[in-house]
Amino acid sequence: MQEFLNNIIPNVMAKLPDFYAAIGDTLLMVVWSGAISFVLGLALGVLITVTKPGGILENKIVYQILDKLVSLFRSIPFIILLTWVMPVSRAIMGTAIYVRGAIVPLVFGAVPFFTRQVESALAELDGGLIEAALSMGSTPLEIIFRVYLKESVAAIARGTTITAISLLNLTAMAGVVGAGGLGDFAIRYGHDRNMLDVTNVTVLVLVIIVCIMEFVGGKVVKKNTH
Amino acid sequence: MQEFLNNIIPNVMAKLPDFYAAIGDTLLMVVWSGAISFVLGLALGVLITVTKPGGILENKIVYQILDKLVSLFRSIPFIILLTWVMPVSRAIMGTAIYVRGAIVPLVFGAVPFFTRQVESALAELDGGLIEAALSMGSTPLEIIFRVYLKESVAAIARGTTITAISLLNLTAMAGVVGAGGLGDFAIRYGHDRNMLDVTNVTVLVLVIIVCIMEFVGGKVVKKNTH
Amino acid sequence: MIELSHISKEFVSGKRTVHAVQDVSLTIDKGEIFGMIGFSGAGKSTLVRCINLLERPTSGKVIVDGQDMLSLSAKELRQARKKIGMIFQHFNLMPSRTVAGNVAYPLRGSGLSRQQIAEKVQRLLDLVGIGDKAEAYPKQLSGGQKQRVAIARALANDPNVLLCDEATSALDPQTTKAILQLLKHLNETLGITVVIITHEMAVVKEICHRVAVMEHGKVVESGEVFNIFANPREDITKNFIHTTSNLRKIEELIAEDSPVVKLNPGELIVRLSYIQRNVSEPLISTVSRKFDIVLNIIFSDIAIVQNAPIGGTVAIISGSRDQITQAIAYLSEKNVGVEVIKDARVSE
Amino acid sequence: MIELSHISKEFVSGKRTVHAVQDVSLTIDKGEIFGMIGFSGAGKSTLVRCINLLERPTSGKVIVDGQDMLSLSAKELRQARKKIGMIFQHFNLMPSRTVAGNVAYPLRGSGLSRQQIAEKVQRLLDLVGIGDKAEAYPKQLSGGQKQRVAIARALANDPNVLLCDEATSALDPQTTKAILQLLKHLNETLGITVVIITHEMAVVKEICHRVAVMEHGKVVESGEVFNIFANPREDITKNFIHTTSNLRKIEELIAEDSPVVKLNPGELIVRLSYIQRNVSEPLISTVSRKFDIVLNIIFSDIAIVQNAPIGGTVAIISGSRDQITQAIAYLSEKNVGVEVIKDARVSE
Amino acid sequence: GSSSAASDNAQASDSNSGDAVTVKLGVVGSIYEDLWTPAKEKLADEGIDLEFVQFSDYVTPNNALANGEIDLNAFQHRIYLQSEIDNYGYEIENIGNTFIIPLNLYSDKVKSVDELKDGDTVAIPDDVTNGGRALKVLEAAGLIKLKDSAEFNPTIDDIETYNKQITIEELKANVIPSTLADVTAAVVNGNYALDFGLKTEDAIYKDDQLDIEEYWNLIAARSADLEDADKLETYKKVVAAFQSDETEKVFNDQFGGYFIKAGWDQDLLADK
Ligand SMILES: Nc1ncnc2c1ncn2[C@@H]1O[C@H](COP(=O)(O)OP(=O)(O)OP(=O)(O)O)[C@@H](O)[C@H]1O
Ligand SMILES: Nc1ncnc2c1ncn2[C@@H]1O[C@H](COP(=O)(O)OP(=O)(O)OP(=O)(O)O)[C@@H](O)[C@H]1O
Ligand SMILES: [Mg+2]
Ligand SMILES: [Mg+2]
Repeated sequence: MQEFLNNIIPNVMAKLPDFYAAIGDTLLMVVWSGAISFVLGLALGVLITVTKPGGILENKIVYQILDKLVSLFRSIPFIILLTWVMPVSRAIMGTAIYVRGAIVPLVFGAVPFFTRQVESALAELDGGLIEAALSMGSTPLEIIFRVYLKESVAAIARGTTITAISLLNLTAMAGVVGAGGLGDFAIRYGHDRNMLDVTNVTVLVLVIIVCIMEFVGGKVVKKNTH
Repeated sequence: MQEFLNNIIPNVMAKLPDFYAAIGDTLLMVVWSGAISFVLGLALGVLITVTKPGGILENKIVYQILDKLVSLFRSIPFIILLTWVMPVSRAIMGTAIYVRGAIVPLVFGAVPFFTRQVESALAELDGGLIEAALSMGSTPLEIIFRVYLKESVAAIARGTTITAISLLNLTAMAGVVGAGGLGDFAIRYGHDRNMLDVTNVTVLVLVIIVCIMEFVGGKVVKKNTH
Repeated sequence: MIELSHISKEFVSGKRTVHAVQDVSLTIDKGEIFGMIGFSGAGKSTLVRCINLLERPTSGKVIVDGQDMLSLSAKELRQARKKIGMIFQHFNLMPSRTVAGNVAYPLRGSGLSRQQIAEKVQRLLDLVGIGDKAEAYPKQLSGGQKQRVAIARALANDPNVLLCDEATSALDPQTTKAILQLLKHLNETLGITVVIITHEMAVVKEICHRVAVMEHGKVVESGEVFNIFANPREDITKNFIHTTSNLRKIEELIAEDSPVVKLNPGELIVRLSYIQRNVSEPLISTVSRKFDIVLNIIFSDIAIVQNAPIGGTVAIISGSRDQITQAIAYLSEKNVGVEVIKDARVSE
Repeated sequence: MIELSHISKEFVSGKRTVHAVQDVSLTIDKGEIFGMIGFSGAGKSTLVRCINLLERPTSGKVIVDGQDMLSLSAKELRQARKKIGMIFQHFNLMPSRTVAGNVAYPLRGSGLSRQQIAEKVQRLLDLVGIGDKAEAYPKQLSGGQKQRVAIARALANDPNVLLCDEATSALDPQTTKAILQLLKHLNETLGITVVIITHEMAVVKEICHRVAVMEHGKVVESGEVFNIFANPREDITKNFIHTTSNLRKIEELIAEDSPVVKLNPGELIVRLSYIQRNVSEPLISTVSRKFDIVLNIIFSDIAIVQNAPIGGTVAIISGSRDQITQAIAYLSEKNVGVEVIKDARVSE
Repeated sequence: GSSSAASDNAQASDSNSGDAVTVKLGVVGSIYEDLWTPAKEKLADEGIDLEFVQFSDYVTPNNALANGEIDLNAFQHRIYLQSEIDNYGYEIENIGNTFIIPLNLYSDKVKSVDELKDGDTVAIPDDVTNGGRALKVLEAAGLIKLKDSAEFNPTIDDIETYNKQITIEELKANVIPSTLADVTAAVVNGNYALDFGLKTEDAIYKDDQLDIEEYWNLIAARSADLEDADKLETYKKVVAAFQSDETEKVFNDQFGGYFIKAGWDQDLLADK
């Protein structure tokens, strides 16, 4: 087995510890920045939805500011964002490099994206449900948690899956700040040094991660579709 | 005016023709790869939706293959994709570099993403409508065009906006194959050479493009929400 | 209890403006069951939705329980709404919650413990007859089951006012009856005010105290149920009452030339109707015996509404010409409406 | 025309299995208007959805127009469905199309020109009384207006069979009547077969030829409307008929001790009902005169169903003890059902 | 990336803590790990743990160095370092020369520079480090002439005349080997040429200006660190470890002469 692997994926076998470290770095980045982006994006998506014209907490100013901010960060190429937010990273995380330094830019990259996904998900909700909640005297906060979020779990799960995978793609660029990870590993060895086996194995691992994400997302969707 | 601009954005003014060319390249890439990806992603998203278990053209094999293919391409870091699809680019476009050479990888990058957005959009459709169409003896093709697509225009428009903006971000990486564009312009001068004015002006233009995309998308959504 | 004054509601869509409700003023008393009938599209739902401000009227004033609803703060409005239960025409159940979860929705934050909520929910579900569906999701329910969940939910908060938008339209007669009994019971024991939009005249007859008739966004007629049914003023009201009772079928039978309405010479078809409250005499028997005539009942629809008979009878009268004339005069005197529908005496 | 044999349908959700339809066999003739009644949740919708295979039965056979539906190819099934119009309980209108667009949906590809489609759509909309809403979107319609769009759509393809799942539940009585007339007319002129699920007994009486009663997924009783109404066998059927007529209200009044049912000594309350088709005598008149007794009608509900009177009367009889006894015997002899409900003769 | 997840939490080197001293070295590209292997081994013996921090961009390693997030970096030549210092005001400096990589001109289509004709396309790296040098190579090959004012880091704007009407296309250095099919010729970094199987002898023009100091690669450190005797001592060891015969052996054996030692005789830390 060992020998067989040494034969077909020699370069990977030669860099096994690095490879494992890359997997670990990627997971670390995705999990941390994913968790933070999930919370922030959800909050922003909900805020934008409810402050929209016609929303339950209609507020033109808040809406315009948040909407434009999201558009702004959606517009900045990630590599530029990476260096732009380095001071923020240093202020919050104590460093702008390594995995720790990549979290902040990844969050800045994923949050606006996820916000839009959340908006899309909430927009599909049947207005009758909001009406029913209003008629029962629910507070805006109750409507947000008990109607908007609760009733959109499936749609939000779909958006979350899409975002998680996009985030995984973004981590490939985190090598810019020395954060490593699978994407960077594939680029550094497989791409730059023409080690095809490295690329293939890395992509395989990425595909597995993506499939797991989609599987979990699909389960959540299914469990919440009645 | 001229002088004022020369003062505050000296580097941009010095590279004005390049800057304009970058805008043109970006628009070219977004429009072309956007149009192609739209058609392909729509087709794939619909195909996956209808062949899904429980779909109107349930077909396990087609579904599994397409679904896994989409996952595969969602997993590959864009920079690796860029070089992977070079032979395809050469076969189809005659070259793997310049704007022309960037179209194919951009399409490969955007299609799987858009496919998932379309799937999300179609998943939100009320099953009762499909039933109604079935009861009227509609063919699967009619159901696709006259129910799934027609009734999801708003949701698809939201997904399209998100995809278009993501595509715009991807074009920033297309500079790798000499396709130029705004993102590359900002990276090469603003980022690599620390010409802050270049970065700022480019981001400004990108923000404007994003806002236009969101505005148009919003209009389509509004026009199709009754 | 509920006072609507000069309510108007316009919907603007593009260039067209729909005047859904036009200058409606209406008072609904505390503890009353108030019916609302009218053509489809007349504006009934819109008007009722103005009561809890789900629809903000374009103009007018809404007072519920002494509070000017339009001047309430957001918080006060929520408090007010908690005491106004609403059953929606399209149910509006939350698809991701079970039946029990839907009914429990308004109970969260009501101060009840989990245990108490669960018990109350089960009690409500049993009350509407779907106790066994507690764990099902709305998608898995039949139309009538969904409607009953909506009813249970509206009752959960022990409202003072209950707005019912066609709350029994998807229910079979027996379940309808049970629900109406429930509403009547709640009304009588707890004094809860009920506003009920319905297309079933039987529902109005069965439980309403007063009723309003809407047409083209306006209330064209309103009053006590007995009066409206006995003496409908407007055409629409008459039509509604007639379609619900079978007394008007006679004209159809005549048009169809049914064998049932074949008359022998000297016979005639009359429609007798109770138009006043105080009629309690045995009419048919009395005139039969008094004037020695025979009344063969073809249609009859007599019911007790608010303790007085209402409705009427279509009958073929045979007997001597004179006696018949006298009988008719006698009936008119007794305040019974007499309409001669087909007369075979002429050929005599 | 439609032959359902041994149809069963189970829904499995998690561990629970719902037996929505259990071994139902039913034949509906060509050109028949067939009613389907039953409790909410009995399985009516599920059964009807098995006819056009929107729900594939778990077991059983479906034959429509001589075709074994379950053995058709996808294409043949589509062709067959084009000729089976369906009105859904929840309408299922396409929200992004106007009213006209919804009705035009099934007409595309039917070989009609744009012009012809537009004309046909307008004709259909006028037929159901919403010609002026052609350009509105479903969201902007009232409940009844939506239902009428659904009806127009189901008729668009000139179907041979029309499946109506509570097609008039959201309509006011007059519109309901107009729609029923329309269905009857289509049935009589074009011979279209209609299956109609309804909760309104009036609808059944008005237009159905035969009716089936469902309970717990089974058809417990079926037959000609007159027979079912005159001689309901099952409890559920009896209940349904009773709730719809007011003849059973007497028990309630007695329970409430209403002044209306206060009897003088020697009087008694009876319920007379037509249980056979051939009764056409003027009962009240005849017994009144023949036995010199007085019948004061409290409730009465007599209608002509399939050319024979059906229903009955609740009356207070007063007269001499003997005469009353004879009158009752006479009525029984005439095949009239007589039930003594309250008897004050004992105290005599 | 950091070569292990754990290193994330490691603080910048602490030369006071006795036995193990960690030195974080920022590099761009995995090839550096191979080049530094002998040095790393040697330093390990001296109680210095050399840890690589991999960056995939040329801007961040200097930024990280200036901010004290890494101790040294080795990825750039003098021209680039100077322009970065000019741009950002970093207080970092060259502490030791390393090597120079020849930038050769390769082609799939033509056998020599003479065969290039008007209308042909020549690709050069688009980054600041290699782009200017590539233009110099093209000038040396006689394809273009740069303005006299152009310094060691010219851009396309500095081209005065084209001797042949070629189109110069700027591509990312690491994709250039893959795009040889799309262009007539390309300037390929030696390291990429090696990994993509381009042999020096196949080059249609060989970079021979290897003695231009401005293009020598180097090791950079924070100037402030050089005030610290301990650190200075450590860094001296690092430079010495790299400038060794073993490293040169790696240059020649493993990388077939694509890396050429440069300026090892200059002791830049001598007077610190
Ligand atoms: N959102 C809206 N936009 C435009 N028109 C509307 C809207 N909502 C209701 N309407 C129109 O207002 C009128 C009154 O509607 P409403 O729902 O109050 O009728 P309704 O009396 O409840 O009828 P039904 O008995 O059929 O439910 C209808 O003509 C309807 O088309
Ligand atoms: N998709 C489903 N999953 C699980 N159970 C279902 C599903 N659809 C229907 N049922 C159950 O099957 C039974 C029959 O439902 P059906 O809709 O046929 O009733 P119905 O007779 O039409 O009632 P109604 O008069 O209230 O519309 C009900 O108990 C319902 O809860
Ligand atoms: Mg309504
Ligand atoms: Mg049903």
